[in-house]
Amino acid sequence: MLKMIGEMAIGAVVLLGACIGAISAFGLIRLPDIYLRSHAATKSATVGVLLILAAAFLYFLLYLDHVSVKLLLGIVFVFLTAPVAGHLTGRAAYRSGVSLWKGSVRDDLKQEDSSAQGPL
Amino acid sequence: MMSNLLLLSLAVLAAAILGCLYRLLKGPTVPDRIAALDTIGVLLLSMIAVLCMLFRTTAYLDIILVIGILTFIGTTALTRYIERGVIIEDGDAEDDR
Amino acid sequence: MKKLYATAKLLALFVKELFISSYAVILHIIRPRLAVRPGIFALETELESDWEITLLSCLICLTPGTLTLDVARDSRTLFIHAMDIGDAGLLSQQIKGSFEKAIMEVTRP
Amino acid sequence: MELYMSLAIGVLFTVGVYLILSKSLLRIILGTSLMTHGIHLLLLTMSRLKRGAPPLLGEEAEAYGDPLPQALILTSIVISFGVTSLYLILAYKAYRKLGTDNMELLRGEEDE
Amino acid sequence: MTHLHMAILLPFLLAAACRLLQKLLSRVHAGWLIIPAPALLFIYFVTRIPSVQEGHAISGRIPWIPSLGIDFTVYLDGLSLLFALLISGIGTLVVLYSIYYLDKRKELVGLFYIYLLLFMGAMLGVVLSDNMIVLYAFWELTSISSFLLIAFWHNREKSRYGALKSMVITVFGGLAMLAGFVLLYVMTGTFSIRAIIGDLSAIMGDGLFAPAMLLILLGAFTKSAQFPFHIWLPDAMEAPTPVSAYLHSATMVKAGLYLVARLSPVFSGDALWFWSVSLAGMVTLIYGSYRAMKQTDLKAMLAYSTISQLGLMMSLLGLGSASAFYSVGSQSLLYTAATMAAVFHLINHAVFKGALFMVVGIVDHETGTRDIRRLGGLMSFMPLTFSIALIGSFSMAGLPPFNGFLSKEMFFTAVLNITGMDKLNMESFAILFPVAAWIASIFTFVYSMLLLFRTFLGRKQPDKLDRKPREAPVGMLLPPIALAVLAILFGLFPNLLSYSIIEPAMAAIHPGQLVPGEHFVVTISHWHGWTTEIFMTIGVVLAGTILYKLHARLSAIREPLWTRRLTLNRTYDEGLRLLDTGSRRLTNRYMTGSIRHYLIYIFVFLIAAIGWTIFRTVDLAALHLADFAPMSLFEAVSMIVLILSVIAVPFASSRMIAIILTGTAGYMVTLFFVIFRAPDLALTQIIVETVSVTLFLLCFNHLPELKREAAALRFKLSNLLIAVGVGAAMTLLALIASSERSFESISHFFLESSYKLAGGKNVVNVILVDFRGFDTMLEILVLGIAAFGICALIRLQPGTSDKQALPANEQDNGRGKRSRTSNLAVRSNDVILKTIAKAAIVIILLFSLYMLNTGHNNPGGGFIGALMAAAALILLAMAYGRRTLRKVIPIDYRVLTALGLSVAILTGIGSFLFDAPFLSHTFGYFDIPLLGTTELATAMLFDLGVYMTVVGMTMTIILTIGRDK
Amino acid sequence: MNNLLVLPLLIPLSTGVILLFLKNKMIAQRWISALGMVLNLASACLILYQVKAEGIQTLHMGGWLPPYGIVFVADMFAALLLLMTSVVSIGCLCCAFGTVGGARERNYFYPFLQFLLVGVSGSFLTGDLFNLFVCFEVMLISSYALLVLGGTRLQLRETLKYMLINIVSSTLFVAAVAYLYGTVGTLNMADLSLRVAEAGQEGVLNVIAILFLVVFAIKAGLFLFFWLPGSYSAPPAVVTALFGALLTKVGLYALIRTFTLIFYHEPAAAHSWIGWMAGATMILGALGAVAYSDIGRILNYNVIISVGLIAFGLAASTEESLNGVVFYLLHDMAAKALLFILGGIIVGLSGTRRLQEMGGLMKRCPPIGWMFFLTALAIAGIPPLSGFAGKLLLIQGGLRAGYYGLSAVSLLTSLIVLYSLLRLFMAAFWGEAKAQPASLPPSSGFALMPAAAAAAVSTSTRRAPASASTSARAITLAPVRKRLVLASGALLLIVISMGIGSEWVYSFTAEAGETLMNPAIYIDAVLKE
Ligand code: NA
Ligand code: NA
Repeated sequence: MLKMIGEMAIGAVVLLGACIGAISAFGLIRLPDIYLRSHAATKSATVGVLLILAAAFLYFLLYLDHVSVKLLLGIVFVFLTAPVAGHLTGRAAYRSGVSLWKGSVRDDLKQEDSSAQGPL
Repeated sequence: MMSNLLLLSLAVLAAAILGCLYRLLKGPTVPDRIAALDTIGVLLLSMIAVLCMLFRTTAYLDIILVIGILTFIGTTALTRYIERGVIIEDGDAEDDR
Repeated sequence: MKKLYATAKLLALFVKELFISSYAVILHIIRPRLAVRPGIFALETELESDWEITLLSCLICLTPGTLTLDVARDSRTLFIHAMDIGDAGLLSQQIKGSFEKAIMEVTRP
Repeated sequence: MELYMSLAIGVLFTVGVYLILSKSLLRIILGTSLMTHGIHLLLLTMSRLKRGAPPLLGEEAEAYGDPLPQALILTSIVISFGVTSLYLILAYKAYRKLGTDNMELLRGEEDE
Repeated sequence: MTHLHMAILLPFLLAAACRLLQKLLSRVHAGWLIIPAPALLFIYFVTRIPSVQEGHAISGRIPWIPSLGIDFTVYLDGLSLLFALLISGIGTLVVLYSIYYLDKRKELVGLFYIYLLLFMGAMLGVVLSDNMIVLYAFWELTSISSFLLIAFWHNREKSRYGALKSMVITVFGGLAMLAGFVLLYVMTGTFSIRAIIGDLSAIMGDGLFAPAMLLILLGAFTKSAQFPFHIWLPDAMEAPTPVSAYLHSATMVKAGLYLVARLSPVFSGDALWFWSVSLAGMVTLIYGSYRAMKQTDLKAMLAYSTISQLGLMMSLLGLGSASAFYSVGSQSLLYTAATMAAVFHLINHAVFKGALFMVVGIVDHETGTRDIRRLGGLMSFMPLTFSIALIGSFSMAGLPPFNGFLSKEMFFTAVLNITGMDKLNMESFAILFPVAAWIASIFTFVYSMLLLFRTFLGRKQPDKLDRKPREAPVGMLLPPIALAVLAILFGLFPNLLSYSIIEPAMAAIHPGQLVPGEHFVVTISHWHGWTTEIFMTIGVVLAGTILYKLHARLSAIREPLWTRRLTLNRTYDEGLRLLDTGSRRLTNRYMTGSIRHYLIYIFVFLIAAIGWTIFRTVDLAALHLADFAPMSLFEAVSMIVLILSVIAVPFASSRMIAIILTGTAGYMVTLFFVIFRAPDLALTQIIVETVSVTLFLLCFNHLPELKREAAALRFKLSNLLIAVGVGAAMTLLALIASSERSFESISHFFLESSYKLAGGKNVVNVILVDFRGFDTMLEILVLGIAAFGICALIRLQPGTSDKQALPANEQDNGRGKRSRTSNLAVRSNDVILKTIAKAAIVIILLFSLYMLNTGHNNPGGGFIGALMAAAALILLAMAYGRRTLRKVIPIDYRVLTALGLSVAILTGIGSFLFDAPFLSHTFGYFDIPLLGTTELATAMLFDLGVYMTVVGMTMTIILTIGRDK
Repeated sequence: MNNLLVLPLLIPLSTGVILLFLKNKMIAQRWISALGMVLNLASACLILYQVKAEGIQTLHMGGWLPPYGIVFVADMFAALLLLMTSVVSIGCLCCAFGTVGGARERNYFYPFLQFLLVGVSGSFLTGDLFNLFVCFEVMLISSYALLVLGGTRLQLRETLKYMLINIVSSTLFVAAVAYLYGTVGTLNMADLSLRVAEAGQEGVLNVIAILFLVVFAIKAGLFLFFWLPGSYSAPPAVVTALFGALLTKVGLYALIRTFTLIFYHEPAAAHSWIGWMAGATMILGALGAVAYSDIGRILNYNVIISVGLIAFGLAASTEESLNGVVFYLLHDMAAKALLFILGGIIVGLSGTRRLQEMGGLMKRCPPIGWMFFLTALAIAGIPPLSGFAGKLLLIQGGLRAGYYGLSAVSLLTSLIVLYSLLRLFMAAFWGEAKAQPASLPPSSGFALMPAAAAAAVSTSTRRAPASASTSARAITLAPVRKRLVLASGALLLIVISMGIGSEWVYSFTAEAGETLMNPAIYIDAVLKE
């Protein structure tokens, strides 16, 4: 019985994670420019995958008596690299000249660039 | 019961991947595609984790980390490439610490 | 010991922010009409070492709604893309008040 | 399952061959890699998809999948990886030097 | 090794030593060094006459390829002796003649004599060999040496033309003859002619008998220049005249006659043989003599004359075979008269034709021309030569008292005899033979007279000659004088030859017509009374004289156009030209250079072959599709995604999409690996797929965007049709193969013994590094070679500049944009990436080592571990640059690759130390402090080799590509 | 268990790896390559000796018994091919020194050469079908590298095509292995033979046999030879010599092995296909050989003709014809290598590949002329040179088996071979020397010596007064020329002695043929230890 509830809980967490992933994918489709899409992609997916991996870790720990170092390592790795990936994508977009969505209200980086352009 | 939940999650994840595929193919800019790829990688990795639970095996757990690593390196490489035209530069510019 | 405590606090702060802003971003995404005013703002930071700056940037990145676009060459300024910029000054203050302080508590004696 | 796998293999081969017969070097190379996927799935299908456990003896199971085709596929993957890399670089160099990626233009009767 | 063997080998040995001798005695004309050989041989063969006459054949055997029934068996009987005497006798005279004919200061006489000696040896080999294969070998050698001699003045276009022509035709015949020989062998099991003659029962009635005969005749006819294969002989006259005299009149061209005579015992008695030999000869006789009349070049005239005379002898041999239709007795002997005539004429022809050739050579040598239109009245300048020519021509024309008269009479006798033959429906056709013979004799008379009178009599035309004619030197005259003397001698005392030469030769040709112990009785006399033959001769002289008178006027009438267009020479030339152009057109038609065409041929062939075989041998209705495993919804969805992404590839509008779709297919395949319980595969596939996609993107970013294939519908449709065909074939085969399983796989062994015998729980890994470790060793070798190949490909560039090869759009590919971005890039700050990379690299490296270590029992292994390590290194390089990478990890990756290969090899070689098979592994459990009980297997060492190689090769490729900008 | 068997593979492998370490030490590379080749020859001789003395030798890789592990099997057929491979490769290596150019040498030419041998030897020795695929790949990837090394336009273009065809055929190869494994569940060839015999070669096995036929036909250039003439004319002649002598032979070997050991049950099916293909190959090859006036193409089509001839023997599959197949294969390896080397020298000497532009070489280099002449005769099958006995056996076997048409075709193609080669001989060596182009266009390939070198050589032969620079070059090139003449002379000597000593050669080939004819001998040796 207890096992069943536990499994249910794990299943639910997994489903939640999957849903968050799906939403982030939805954001990826819906949002208007790469910078906004980046938000959806990086963050929501991270949360989703963390939930799922954590659930998996728990599942193996509880039901297969298996402490999966690989899974832990995986969680750490995803957690560590996800923000960097977002950062790199955004910067690459900006550096390669992808313009901001027309609804954007401010661009400090542009001023910085143009001010730095001359003396360099 | 749990396996039903897991299967449902798989379906949701698969749908999410399809969505990303749309962005991947549609673009319009290269960074869009990179973001889409990155997300696909992460979703795929989640999918493998779910499959592991479903099959009650630890055999595929390595794949999770592998996908994570590849996604990261792939993203890094691609962004480098569109930013600078090369992936591996010769060395640090002096003024770049 | 104090460090450990500071770290735990940073972690807790982060998890809180993570979920709150996740919720916010998700709401933005699934709302039928897109009601955001995105933009890029500069954030002057007092942090110095690579690790500190990296940590801050990562936290900013991980926190939904904000994304570190670039770091100035002197590592003094972070350029941050925000999903809903509202008042940039306020956002800067928020970040400096929460993350920057927490990081300094961890890294500096 | 074998039926559908066979169909999938057929599709991989069909598209692979179709691409190989086109003019563009890129399509041709993509065609070869689709065909390679095809034979790997074929090897797998030929190992009787009996759905045993993965051939890891650590995992307790009544039946294991056929490990031999897996080993063969691995070897084949690695080899075709090597060959494909070489072919890619060759294609790249050839394009730089010959100035075209249209294989129909590379007949080469003119300078013999 | 008998004397006969030595006789054959002597010319070859001398040829080999010729160069040396010439060097030692450089002042002497090489001919003087050579001439002892044929002379010696002639003397030797003369001394053999008595014993052969007694019926004691000489034989000897040197084994060559006994297993194939091929021995160097020599056999000297009457027939061989006749030819051997001709070869060595005429050979001596020809060499003597050539010493004066070829100027040693102007010509490469050494080479000439080497060729000539080769020919002499080969010709002796032909007539002395009993083994058909050895005979064939010498036969071809005569063709080759003839080829070399004809082209002796190879700067002349016509010499080369004539040489190739003779080679092609005679070798063609030789090959046909070989086929005939092999057919005889297939029937009888022996290559020995004597053995076959000894037991004819094996071949009688065999279906292969007639083909064998015809094929062999083809060989004989081409060699002996029988119509229509004679066309090479006139062109062979480009050879120096001694060669023409020797090869192309006295000896080589008679090899065909020899062959027919030699195999008469085998084939005679068969109607086909009789008809083909006698008719071919008769046609050649008439045709050759007619054409000879038409020639204006003395040598060409002699060439056609030779053709016609060869036809004469050939037909005589055919007529002689009529005797085989009768049992031993007088009637049988009646027809052997033809054979007798053939043998006698063989000698006579060699004598008078040899003399005439030498005369022509003298004329050519002294006047510089052979054209009878420019010659005339030479009698006064060269009386001796004229005398010889007179004797030779009269003999050739068949006038008494010269030897040619006798053999011509015998020829008439033979053709008249045949009218009395009562077999083979001879009654209706037989009259053709005497009529044809008579007409041909008239022609012969005419050209003989033309030859003599147009050259030596009539108006002198010194103005048309290059130099003033004078008598030839004595040495040059001596050989033709000798031959002329013989012509008279044999004419006056024909029986000089009867007992010693002709009778034994006939005995060899007709062994069946003799009761053992007896011999033919040959007596040749001049006068038989007023027989039909003598009237025929008178008729010949009368008609010939008239024709000669008319000749000048007749030849003024030009030949009709159609005969000139349809000549055989034209046929040969046009045939070769047709072969050239036709083959070029055909070959160019399918060898287009287009790889697509080649692939289409291959695929069409594949589809046809497989389709046909399936259609023929497989019952498609009996497939057991029901036994297949079921499919779940998830799998169905995955499969649909796979199929959709694959089908979408051809429709992709940009290269990026095409590559990504292909990559998607690859990842879906990975998913199937997971579904079908193959973790190692999934791991490897996903890494390899990623690396491949990256490589694709990198390499093809430089290539132009995909254009819609601007191709005709037909192009696409044919592609589609073929593609569907191949796909369908693969699917069908897969279905058939998976429903027709009759055996348990050998895999159970691996599952059972992986842990027990090889100490690993990951069976796939154990197979890779142990059970089939050898595959893996070669597999990493492939990777290594690929890496070094890529290096070489990128580094090795020929010095030519290829700027113009690049299309314009490539050269300034986004230059402007790039410069802007790189400008910006200089000012970026990578602090985030660099910092995180440090941690990530540590994690990846740890994971890599873990993979390497755990591979034997869990998914993973050297290959995957290595790719992970490479990933870490690449990350390092990306974040910090190449220089830092080199500083942190100072390894030459090419050396690392080589080292890895070495480790793998050494692991294999290590087993030699324990006298175990290559690549044997051992394993054991050891207690190691800190780690506890640990399993160590040498297989892991092997895996380490794999690991190093793959790291090395991956890094080599990546860094090399990165540098090529 | 006989570890000796791995040596023909291990020696070139180790040599190649050692060479990889010796980056730019060219002299050392040459010496070590040569040493490796000589050792290889020695090991091949030893193996041949053992096989002759003790019968078929086997080696179980890693000690795993067949049918589970990979097994190396040396029967007489394999041993003979190994021996000839090592001989030919020594010849080609000697010619490679100083002629392939320093740039190629520095870019791993010698290691690639060794690795090519690894693949070739492995293919001959392995008794495992999948391992055969792997060995093929080793051979092929080395051949890609050797083909493209130099990077001229011609090479790049032709390598693209060559690689594509081979990728396709390798894919089909694996597919065929997969089908076969799926049907009978094993990979060891002897075991396959048993199981195929038990299952009966009807139905699906017949189809699989055809698939194998297609695969090996592509590799061997049997009927599906379209890729061959183009790609073989791209690299330098030494490389083409090796390819012509070895690569198509490996394809033929695989064809012969599979269709005598595994799929020998239904001659009506696969063997009649082979027969038709052999005939078409000979005819098309012969037409191709007379169609062109480009020396490279003429020689390449000659390769194709011999493939057809050998396949004809396989189609007939009588004891005689199989003996002939072995004999002819051996002859053809040596003779073709020699032919290509000589062809390369001709192109180098005359500075052109077109017959119309050549001439008069006999005055400049008589030894080469006579060697070419003899080689032409040998290839045309003129006795007593090496081509004869094999051809005779093939024709005997063919006629005995009732293949009259094919026998006729093979005899006629002999004539065309002779015609095409003699035409080449006459054009190149006889007549007057033509005005020479200053140097070969860079895209032409195939020359064994650059034209400048050749000019120097001819200068040195004529002893004409030469400018200082030419004579200096002549001095450096004289050893090259001497080595080329020596190497081709040695190969020619082999061709001649194989012909004269046919009986001795036959004592080996007959044993090989017997094993091919009776698969049981092979199977017993492999499976019953
Ligand atoms: Na992310
Ligand atoms: Na592994």
